[in-house]
Amino acid sequence: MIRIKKLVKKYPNGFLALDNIDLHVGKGEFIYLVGPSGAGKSTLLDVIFRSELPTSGDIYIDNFSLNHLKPAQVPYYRRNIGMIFQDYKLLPGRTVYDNVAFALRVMHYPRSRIHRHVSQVLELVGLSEKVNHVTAELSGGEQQRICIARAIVNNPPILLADEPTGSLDPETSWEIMQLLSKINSRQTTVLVATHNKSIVDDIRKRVVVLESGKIVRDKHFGTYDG
Amino acid sequence: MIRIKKLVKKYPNGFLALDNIDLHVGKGEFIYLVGPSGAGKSTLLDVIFRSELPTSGDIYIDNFSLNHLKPAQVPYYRRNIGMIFQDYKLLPGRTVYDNVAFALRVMHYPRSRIHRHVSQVLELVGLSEKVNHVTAELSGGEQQRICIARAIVNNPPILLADEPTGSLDPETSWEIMQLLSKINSRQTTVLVATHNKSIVDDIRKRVVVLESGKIVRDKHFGTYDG
Amino acid sequence: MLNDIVFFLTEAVNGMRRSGMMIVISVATVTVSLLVFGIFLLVSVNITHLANFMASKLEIRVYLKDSVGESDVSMFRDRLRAMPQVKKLEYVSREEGWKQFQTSYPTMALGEMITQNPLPNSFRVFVVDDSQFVSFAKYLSSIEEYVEDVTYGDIMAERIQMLYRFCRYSGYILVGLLTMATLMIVMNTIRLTVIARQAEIEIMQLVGATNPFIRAPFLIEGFLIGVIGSLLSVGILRPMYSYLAIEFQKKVPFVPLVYDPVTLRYVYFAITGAGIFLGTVGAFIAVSRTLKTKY
Amino acid sequence: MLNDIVFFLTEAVNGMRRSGMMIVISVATVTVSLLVFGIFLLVSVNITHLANFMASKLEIRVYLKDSVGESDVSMFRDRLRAMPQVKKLEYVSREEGWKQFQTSYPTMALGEMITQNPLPNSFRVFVVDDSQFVSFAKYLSSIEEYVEDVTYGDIMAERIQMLYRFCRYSGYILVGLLTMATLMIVMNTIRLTVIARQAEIEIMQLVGATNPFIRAPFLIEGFLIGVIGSLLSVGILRPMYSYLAIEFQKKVPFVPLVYDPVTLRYVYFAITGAGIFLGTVGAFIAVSRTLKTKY
Ligand SMILES: Nc1ncnc2c1ncn2[C@@H]1O[C@H](COP(=O)(O)OP(=O)(O)OP(=O)(O)O)[C@@H](O)[C@H]1O
Ligand SMILES: Nc1ncnc2c1ncn2[C@@H]1O[C@H](COP(=O)(O)OP(=O)(O)OP(=O)(O)O)[C@@H](O)[C@H]1O
Ligand SMILES: [Mg+2]
Ligand SMILES: [Mg+2]
Repeated sequence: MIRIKKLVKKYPNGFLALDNIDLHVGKGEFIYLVGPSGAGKSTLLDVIFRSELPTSGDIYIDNFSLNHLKPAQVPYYRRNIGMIFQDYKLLPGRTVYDNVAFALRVMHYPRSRIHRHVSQVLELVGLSEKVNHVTAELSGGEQQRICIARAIVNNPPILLADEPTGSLDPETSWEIMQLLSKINSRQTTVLVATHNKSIVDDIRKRVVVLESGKIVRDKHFGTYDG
Repeated sequence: MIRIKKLVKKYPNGFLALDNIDLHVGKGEFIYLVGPSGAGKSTLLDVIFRSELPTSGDIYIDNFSLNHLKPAQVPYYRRNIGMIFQDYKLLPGRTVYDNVAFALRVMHYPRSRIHRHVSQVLELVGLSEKVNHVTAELSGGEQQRICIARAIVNNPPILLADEPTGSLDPETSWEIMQLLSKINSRQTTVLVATHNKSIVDDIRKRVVVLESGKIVRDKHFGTYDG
Repeated sequence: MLNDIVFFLTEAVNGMRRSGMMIVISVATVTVSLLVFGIFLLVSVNITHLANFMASKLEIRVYLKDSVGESDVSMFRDRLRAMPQVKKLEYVSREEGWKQFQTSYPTMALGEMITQNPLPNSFRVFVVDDSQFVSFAKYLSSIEEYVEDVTYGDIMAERIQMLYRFCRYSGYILVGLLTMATLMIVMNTIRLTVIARQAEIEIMQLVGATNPFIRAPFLIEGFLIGVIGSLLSVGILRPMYSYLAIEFQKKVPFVPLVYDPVTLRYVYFAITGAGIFLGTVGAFIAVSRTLKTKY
Repeated sequence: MLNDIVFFLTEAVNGMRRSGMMIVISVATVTVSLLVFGIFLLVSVNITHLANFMASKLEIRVYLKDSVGESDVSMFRDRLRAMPQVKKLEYVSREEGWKQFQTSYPTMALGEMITQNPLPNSFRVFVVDDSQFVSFAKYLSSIEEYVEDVTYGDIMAERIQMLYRFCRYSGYILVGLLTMATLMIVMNTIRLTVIARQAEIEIMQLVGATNPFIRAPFLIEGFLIGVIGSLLSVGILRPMYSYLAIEFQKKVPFVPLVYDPVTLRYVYFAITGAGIFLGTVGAFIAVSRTLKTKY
């Protein structure tokens, strides 16, 4: 599904965030991306999501090299990827409903289908009651769950989750991870960058450890520490 | 140090976020504030920090009622409180150094003292290398640590930490919590709203559990679950 | 498609509500700058009108030779009339001329002293294109078989002509400058409102919105700002001009202001058109610059 | 304190660098609107100047009775000179008057027919305050012991006077409107740049900054925007005006434009002052509104 070859990302200020990454993610796989703060987890997800351009190297999605992606195709490409942003990136001043619906509106879904999908997904993340609240009126964890809802609302084949439980209590975190597992079990490829040791250790999956921009460990059915 | 009496916070949209809270925090105490997403932890800290006004009830700081605080006094009041915001609230477009130094500049510290303090505190949170980076160029965990550095740089007598380890890996989280403990041991009153079960369970302190705006449990030397 | 249009419209309206003060401020700025633009237009229309009016008063006086008889006069009249430059023609017999001269200089007791009328017959000639006024006068004086002399208030005529041109050119320059100024101010204002929502636009890009999809509500918003701004400015300008025009007519009745509703309507249309055009184009440019990404 | 000032200055400059495009745009808007303001000022200064000039050409011709002898003439001259309304006085003897009349109407063979000079002696009187021109002329004609008749190009004089007033009033109204327009545009522009940084201001409040502390760099920024904008606009306006003034002097030499460096310097000072004032005050108002909190 995702093949990453000799990927290097050097930020404009000269910082080398990804240093020669090679990674192969099969279709329907579930991967934890772990590593200390500043290791390059978000950068890797951003490069796959194409919100950052790689400095060199290749990323193939289903054998299509992202190097060949034209700017005008980027929005269509992104619609295949659900991204849970570390900083949520909610549209300011809009309601929970509008934020989630937006991801479907850009795809020209009819109103009734938008309504059905959004209601369902808000139910899943436990925000049905807040549907008409403006996002600024929500708690940190609630905002994070909107972001999750938006990422999964259109059933994308790839899901990139950057610290999806950072603002959630253990119980809600657990539910969200179960949700991601369920989505994964329907052949969605899932990459989760996380610091949540107990979740990584409890819901065992493949664990890729990044450190200073390099993959230092890659273990199926691994734990946070090894 | 902090006495909260019959505190009620109803947001303008009618949502009752804090429902008749009574809480006494002694000088030099360390309290975990836990509870599910949307329980009202951030609201409680905001009301103490006076970035939200209470709907009714009283908050006394050293026997001074915040109800008597005049608008012009608010900045001076806040300088006594280090606040680690859940969403960091870093000044956009500025360097790490400037963000941390700002908290001292408002207090008219001379340049040399600012420099010394900022360098020290950045060392403590492990960001010395990033001192001249713009905050947008940092990872989520790095941004969170700037926020922590800014909150503690002027040694305030009260420290309010809202989810201070949400974006940090377990090891860094541990170090930060040790730092907060050390600060606490120097008679600083510390309130930490957190979801981090392992930290609450490992570094045992008083645990206050909020649920739907009510204090449902308050236990010295408690754990996350009871 | 209809779905999208409804969405874009509600997006635009909601976006404006959300940006609240910002939109109010930018509508105010657009209104004010269109107002200035409109005032300039009205002033320049009036100056042109005034200059035209002054120029239309210019006449060439062609004095005929005494030897030219009645039939020759009418032949010459036909010849003059056939000339394309001639707009109006008026014959002044020597008797009429003398009467006019006497009434023009009532303080001089000329009548008592001058027993014989010294004036020849003449034509008063008004030209079509006053820019050729002087050359045409010179040409007329060269028709020696009929013409004794030609006067055209030499210096005054030339001066009025020049003043006319002066006004016209200054008017062009000013309206040109002001059009550019209005353009810049309106577009800049709208750009500022768009830049303030740059983060929002970036998020939309991240969620898979295509550039046209993001642009549409902003275009509608710019359009609406233009519409509201221009309607407000016309709404202020129209009664203000009517009032001032009436006041001025009372005070300086001989200065011919423009009251012609057709001309005025053109001016108001120009303002509205400019507002709508600048609002929409401003939004387009502003969003396009913000949409430029690194991919 | 010095510490703070240095900080505020660097904050202001860094803030402007960070806001990059926004500051460029607002400087451009300020420049453009001050430019329009300046053009208006220059136009109105010139119109006033022109009107003054036209009015200064107004003269009253006082024809003396034939019975007034040489000594009476000089007595009357002294009397006229003593009047506060009189600016300039010129005696025209009947011989001179006749010569002038003949040269004014060269086409009329008057000299051949009129053997006796029909004109009386006269004074040309120029008044100080042309708004009292007509009433003063009427007063002069009432001095019956000396005065035979008074002419003052009746209608023309009144018209020029009225036109003068017209120009002056329109000038006042326009400059007034434009001052308000400039004020609004500049302040709005600066408000937009401040609103865009509302989040930043709120964070500063959270970190314990007092309102004056937050305001200071914004005031400096507004001041700098005003300074840069006004210097740019004066920098464009000055050479442009010099060039156009020279061009126009070539084309319409008789129209007296304002070249006087002192007057022009006032205009440029006014522009600079307006820019700096509006920038600073605009920033003050903008930040103050944003600073209003709920506590
Ligand atoms: N835009 C940028 N410009 C320059 N450096 C950057 C930029 N974004 C990130 N970095 C640097 O790249 C490194 C990796 O950042 P990244 O966000 O990928 O870390 P991360 O693994 O997601 O960390 P965290 O767990 O704290 O979120 C960090 O050291 C960061 O400072
Ligand atoms: N400005 C606001 N207006 C209206 N409702 C609000 C506002 N801020 C928060 N709320 C609501 O108040 C409740 C408590 O919010 P708060 O941020 O205190 O929760 P929290 O305990 O910090 O949750 P989390 O762990 O997710 O950060 C939430 O249900 C939230 O939706
Ligand atoms: Mg990250
Ligand atoms: Mg919270």
